[in-house]
Amino acid sequence: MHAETVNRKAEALAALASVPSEPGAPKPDPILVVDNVVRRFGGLTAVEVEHVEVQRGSITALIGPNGAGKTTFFNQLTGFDTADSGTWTFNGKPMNGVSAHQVARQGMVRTFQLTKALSKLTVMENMRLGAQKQRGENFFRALVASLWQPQEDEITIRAEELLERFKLAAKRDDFAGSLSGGQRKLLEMARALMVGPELVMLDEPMAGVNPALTQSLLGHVKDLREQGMTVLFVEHDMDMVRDISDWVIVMAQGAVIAEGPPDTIMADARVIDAYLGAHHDAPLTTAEAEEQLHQAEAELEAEIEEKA
Amino acid sequence: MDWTLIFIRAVEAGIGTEAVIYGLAAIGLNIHFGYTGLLNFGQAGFLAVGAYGVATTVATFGLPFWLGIAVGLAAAVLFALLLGIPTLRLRADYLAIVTIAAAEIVRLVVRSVALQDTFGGTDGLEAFSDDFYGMNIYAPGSYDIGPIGFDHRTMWVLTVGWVLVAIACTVVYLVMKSPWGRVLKAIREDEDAVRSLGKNVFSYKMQALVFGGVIGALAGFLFALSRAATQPDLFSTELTFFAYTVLILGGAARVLGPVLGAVVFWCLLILVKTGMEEAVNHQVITFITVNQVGSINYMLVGLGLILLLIYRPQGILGDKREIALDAR
Amino acid sequence: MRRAVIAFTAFLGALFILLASPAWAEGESLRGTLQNQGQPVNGVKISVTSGDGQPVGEATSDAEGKWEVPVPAAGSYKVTLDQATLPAGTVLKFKDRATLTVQVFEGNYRNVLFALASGDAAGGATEPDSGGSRSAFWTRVAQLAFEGLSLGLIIALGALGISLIFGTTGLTNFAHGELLTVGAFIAFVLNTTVGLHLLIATPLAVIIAAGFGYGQERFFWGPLRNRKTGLVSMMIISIGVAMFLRYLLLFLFGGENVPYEQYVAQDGIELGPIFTTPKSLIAMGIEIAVLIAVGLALTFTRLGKATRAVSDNPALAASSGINVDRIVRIVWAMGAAVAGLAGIMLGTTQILNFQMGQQILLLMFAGVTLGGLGTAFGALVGSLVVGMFVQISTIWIAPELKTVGALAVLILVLLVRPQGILGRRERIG
Amino acid sequence: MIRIAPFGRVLAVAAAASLALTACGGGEETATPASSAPAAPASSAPAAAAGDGVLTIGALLPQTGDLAFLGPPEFAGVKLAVKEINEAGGVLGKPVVEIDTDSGDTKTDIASQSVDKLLQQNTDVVIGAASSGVSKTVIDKITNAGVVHFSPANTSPEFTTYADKGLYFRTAPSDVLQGRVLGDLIVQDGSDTVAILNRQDSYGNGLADEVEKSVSGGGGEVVVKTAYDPAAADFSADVAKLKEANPKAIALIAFNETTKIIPELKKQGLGPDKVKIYFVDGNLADYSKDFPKGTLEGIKGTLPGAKSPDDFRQKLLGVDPALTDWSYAPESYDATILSALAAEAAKSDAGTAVASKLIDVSKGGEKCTDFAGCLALLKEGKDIDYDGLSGPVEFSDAGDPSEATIGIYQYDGENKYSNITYLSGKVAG
Repeated sequence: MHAETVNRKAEALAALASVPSEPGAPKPDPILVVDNVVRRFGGLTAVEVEHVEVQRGSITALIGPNGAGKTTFFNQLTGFDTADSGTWTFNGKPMNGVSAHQVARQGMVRTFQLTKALSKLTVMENMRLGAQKQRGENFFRALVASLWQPQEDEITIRAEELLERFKLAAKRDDFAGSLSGGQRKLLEMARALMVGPELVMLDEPMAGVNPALTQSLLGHVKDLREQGMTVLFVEHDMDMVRDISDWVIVMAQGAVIAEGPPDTIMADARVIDAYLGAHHDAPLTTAEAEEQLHQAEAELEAEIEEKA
Repeated sequence: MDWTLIFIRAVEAGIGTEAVIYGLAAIGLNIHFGYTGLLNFGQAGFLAVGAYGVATTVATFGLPFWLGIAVGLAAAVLFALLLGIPTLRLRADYLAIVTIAAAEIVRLVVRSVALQDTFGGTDGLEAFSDDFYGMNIYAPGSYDIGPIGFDHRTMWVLTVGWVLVAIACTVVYLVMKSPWGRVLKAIREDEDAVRSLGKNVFSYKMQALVFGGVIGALAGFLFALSRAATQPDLFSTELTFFAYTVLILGGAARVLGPVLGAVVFWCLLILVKTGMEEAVNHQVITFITVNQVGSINYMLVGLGLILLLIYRPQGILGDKREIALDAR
Repeated sequence: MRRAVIAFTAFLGALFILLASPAWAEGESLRGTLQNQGQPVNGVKISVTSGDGQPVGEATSDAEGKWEVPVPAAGSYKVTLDQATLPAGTVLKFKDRATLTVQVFEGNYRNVLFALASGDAAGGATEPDSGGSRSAFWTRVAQLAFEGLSLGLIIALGALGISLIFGTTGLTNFAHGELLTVGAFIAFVLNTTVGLHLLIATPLAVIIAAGFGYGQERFFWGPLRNRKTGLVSMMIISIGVAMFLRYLLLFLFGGENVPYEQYVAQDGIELGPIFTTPKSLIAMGIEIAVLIAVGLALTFTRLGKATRAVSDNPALAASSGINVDRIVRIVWAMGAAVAGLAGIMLGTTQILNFQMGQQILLLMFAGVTLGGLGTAFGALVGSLVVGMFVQISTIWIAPELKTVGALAVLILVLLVRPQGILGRRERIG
Repeated sequence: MIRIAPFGRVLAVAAAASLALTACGGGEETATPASSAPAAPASSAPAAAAGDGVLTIGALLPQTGDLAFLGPPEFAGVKLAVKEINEAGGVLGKPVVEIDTDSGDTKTDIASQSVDKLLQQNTDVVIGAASSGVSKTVIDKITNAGVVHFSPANTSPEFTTYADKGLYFRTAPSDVLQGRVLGDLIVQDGSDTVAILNRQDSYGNGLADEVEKSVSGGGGEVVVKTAYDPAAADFSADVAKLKEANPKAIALIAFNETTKIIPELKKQGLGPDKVKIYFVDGNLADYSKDFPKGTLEGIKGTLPGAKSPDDFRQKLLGVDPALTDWSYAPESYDATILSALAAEAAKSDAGTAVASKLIDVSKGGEKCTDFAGCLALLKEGKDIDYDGLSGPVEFSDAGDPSEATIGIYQYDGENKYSNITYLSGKVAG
């Protein structure tokens, strides 16, 4: 794998360089193409995306304020929630209406905002669970250990490699429940890799992780791209996004409002508006903040005198 | 107070037909509830389907015994499929309500007047166990190990029963050790996680329901054959909840949990029952009549179920950490 | 000496047997009484011939319409009514049955009946009730609809409690049926042992049942919830509670059907096509009143709003200042009280038995699920629909399969529309 | 973090059988009996359970369930017989051993467990069960164990033709007789349109068919015959079906659920005051505590059995002072006496031996009416013909009494029944 160290990052940036930074911009080699996906809960429209594409081999960030519909959009694409309407294709194959486990089998594997490491299984069992096409998972073949044991051993070796890389090898036989928050996120990511995905969809991988671990997580995300996988991850912390993502898609109120490389997105007025709310004024300097505080206290005192 | 009679009766119950039948029913339930977290309150339905499968085939239609067994098993698989399709996507409490309703439907249909020619109505069916007892390897007479003894017919039922229990335990052990078992345990904890790894959760839950249901049907066969008669009201909800008490007492999600649970449960239950009956007959306890002993027994089972779940949900063999009785 | 005594008692015993069966000595005979709408018909000739046609004897009905023809031995005989001798205006109800072949058994007389009806000789018997069969069908439908409403109301009272307890605590209480039975038997104790009239015993019993519900939550379910016992364990615990209570009642009151002191087998009164008893009407009146009262309380009173808030979203309600534990205890008390009332109503309209609550538990679940778990009004509507369906379905399916119909509907609803009629989609999770 | 080593589990699985044997036994040596299993499978002929010299009578009679009211007189009948037998020197020189067990009803599983208990205490003759339904569920188990199944009260015609390996006997007549007498009574009372409402089991269906045959044979017409589920919560649908046919008479073939059906009949305008209602042996009981005065006035009913002589009633009271009901006491008494006599005649207490002599002891030879007298004749090597208190008791080849007496009773204002007359007849007719 590491012999020909093709610089995947450079390759991705080169491919995306020519892409205009506006919503729905077509990509040279899209792995995922989405057309007007809509999802409504009662009267509220949670997601309404006309068109968006994800470049193969890139690390694309899907950002937006809380409640922008990022996770709901994620759930639509991965079959965990049924969209009201809309079509999307993965590697050209139509995926709308496909059940969650079929989506994963096609190579679109996701993780969850609240990590779903299976605490009552050991770390190794969690990893083995991720492997695909296990002969031992058929009820009748399961009865004869010799039918699936060789494949199980291969899976175990692959799992150990990944655990080594994710520095979880020591915890191999412990219950996943005994891992820390960060370690669980690592386990969930490692387990997703066991599936052998083409597109890894991480739902807020950095949420609730202590800063020391964030760097190693970012390193692992980069490793994914090194191994030829495409990464689409949801994040609402802009600084985190800046240094690892090749492309950024911004969502607000359920729609894609901007797309482009991280730097252009950071400067884009619409994105800042979306994040800080439309009617904001420039960020408060400390002096202004104190002045507002005094004013509020004065008002309060007046009110109390009135009442008394 | 004849204490030896009490202990003999308790030991006989511990290894007797009741223990075997409830052991098998609990093993089936262990697959559903213990390993996959399916809150199946309709295990009595699987026993009824098995028992009536063999009884109707042999007694009403006069077909051979082994065909009856095949029909019983096929009926259990069909019942699992019919039960699974509407329910396996639902939350635990909906699943509980629907499975208890399904088992009641089976009971009400087989006891119905309209179908009494096929199912025998409230009296149930008789005269279907001759072939079974024809294969009895024991010559007539009673077989004793010390004071504990069974007649040849019961010996035959027990031998067949305990062999079935051993086979069921072996199959469960092998299958739960395999990747198939691993997926089941994962489903018990979080279905979405398993779905995100490309496993068809619905099909695994259905397989578990069928596998547990077939073992339940085996228990149903023994239930009917040991009595040489089937009665619809034996397959009431009490049967399912006795099986739950047995399973949780022994230890859910453990291969031998249900077996040990059945033995200890019936040993204790009959110990208390015979003890009270002896005490009442010998005027040691005077404030209750012998008929009320039965109701006290049921009360103790209810109380036992409550205390087990509060203070020792993992039962005898279980491991506290592994038991998450909060299947989704 | 002992031998003699034994011999003597043997003789006495034989004598008794002979005496005991006077009919023994009487010879075999055929006899009967001829009546038309209760009035004896006399002067009608009845002739009897043996199986192969030999005449055996004749008789004419006397003033009381009675006739008798002795026969030589047991066997089969042909009995013919001579229609010519029928008085004007009375005719054989069934034209083709002027001659009956009747079997006479050894040592017994045999009664024979010629059904007579009024009507002119030529036209044949006017069938008073043939026209009635169509209207009888509709009276039956009306009767069943009424019974359905009465059953539906009882289920609604029970289902209301289940729905509110589920809403506020997420617990599907499998012991709710027993709350009905406990309420009914509390009233039974007050009514029989304490001797209070049912009208006094009922409110008292409802209050005690409310206390029982409050106590259950305060000392059992509440602490369990605080120990973070999972919902599944709570459900199985509720089964243990159900079994314990049910067999405690069997232990205390035995398995037989026992009635209250008052209002037992009342005479039916006729309300158009419907036959019912005053007590059923009163019971339904009380049930409707209570349901309306609870409905109003839920919508308008502060307590009601708080209950609905807690049942909608306990966490949100707690954060907005509602003392959730207090609300849950009140819900349990009210649920138990209403269930107890349902039990008493069921006990008066029918009879008390230790299993009466459990027998309608599944119907209550069907009502709640049909109406939408967690919405009190849904449970109301669902229960009435289930009650009506159960009774009216007996026109097409055999009566004892009526519960099967309701349970099948329950499963179908979950297949098609799991959130029920009024429930919201995400509730089923 | 200890985990049970996988190897341990494999060992456990292999030892599942022995684990079971030692779980409670506390150190019992685990020689499984399989080793001593001889090769030849038992033939289908009844296993010749070798007699142990002591005649053990197992009483399988109702202490709980629908027929609990029939328990006391039947137990008293058996106890009185055993007392008299042992006073006269017992059987084969040893006193007779009596074991009492509860037969419950078809809703519970008690009968089967009681039979297990009896078989394990090597009972030779099982006296019971009272309800035909319960007997049907245990007949295979008893007859296959080579034990005599002797019922004092089963009246379902099914037992006449049931493949019982010659081991089933009864002292109560088949309902062919009771059905005929009841049908004749209904025709005699002049009701031409008759409804039959019967519980759905071998007893209910059997008697209903016989009553229908007898009514239509005598010229009446059965307009509706419907079986109901005995454990139903309410009977409104069944009664509505009856009302639609608007009968003049209703034959109610039921057990304890009569306390639910009568109020429903009254409610729907079919009460005893509007329609002639007839009871049978299953529900002919003292309802003074169940219904207000006058509810059942005028209702007639049939009950197999001749008038039990007063001295017999005094002796029964000697055994059970609290007795108020006498149904089937003579039959239980006769069954026990006959079993003892057959054992004496066969010189062995083994079930099959007793069965082989039962028919012979009941007819042909010198008449005798009590155990002591018959025993004396047997000792002299004579063939005896025992005539009991329930009737001449002449067994047909199928083990049924060929003739018997049926009593006709009527309810007074106190809801108590008293005898009108007795009719005897041959079952075969």
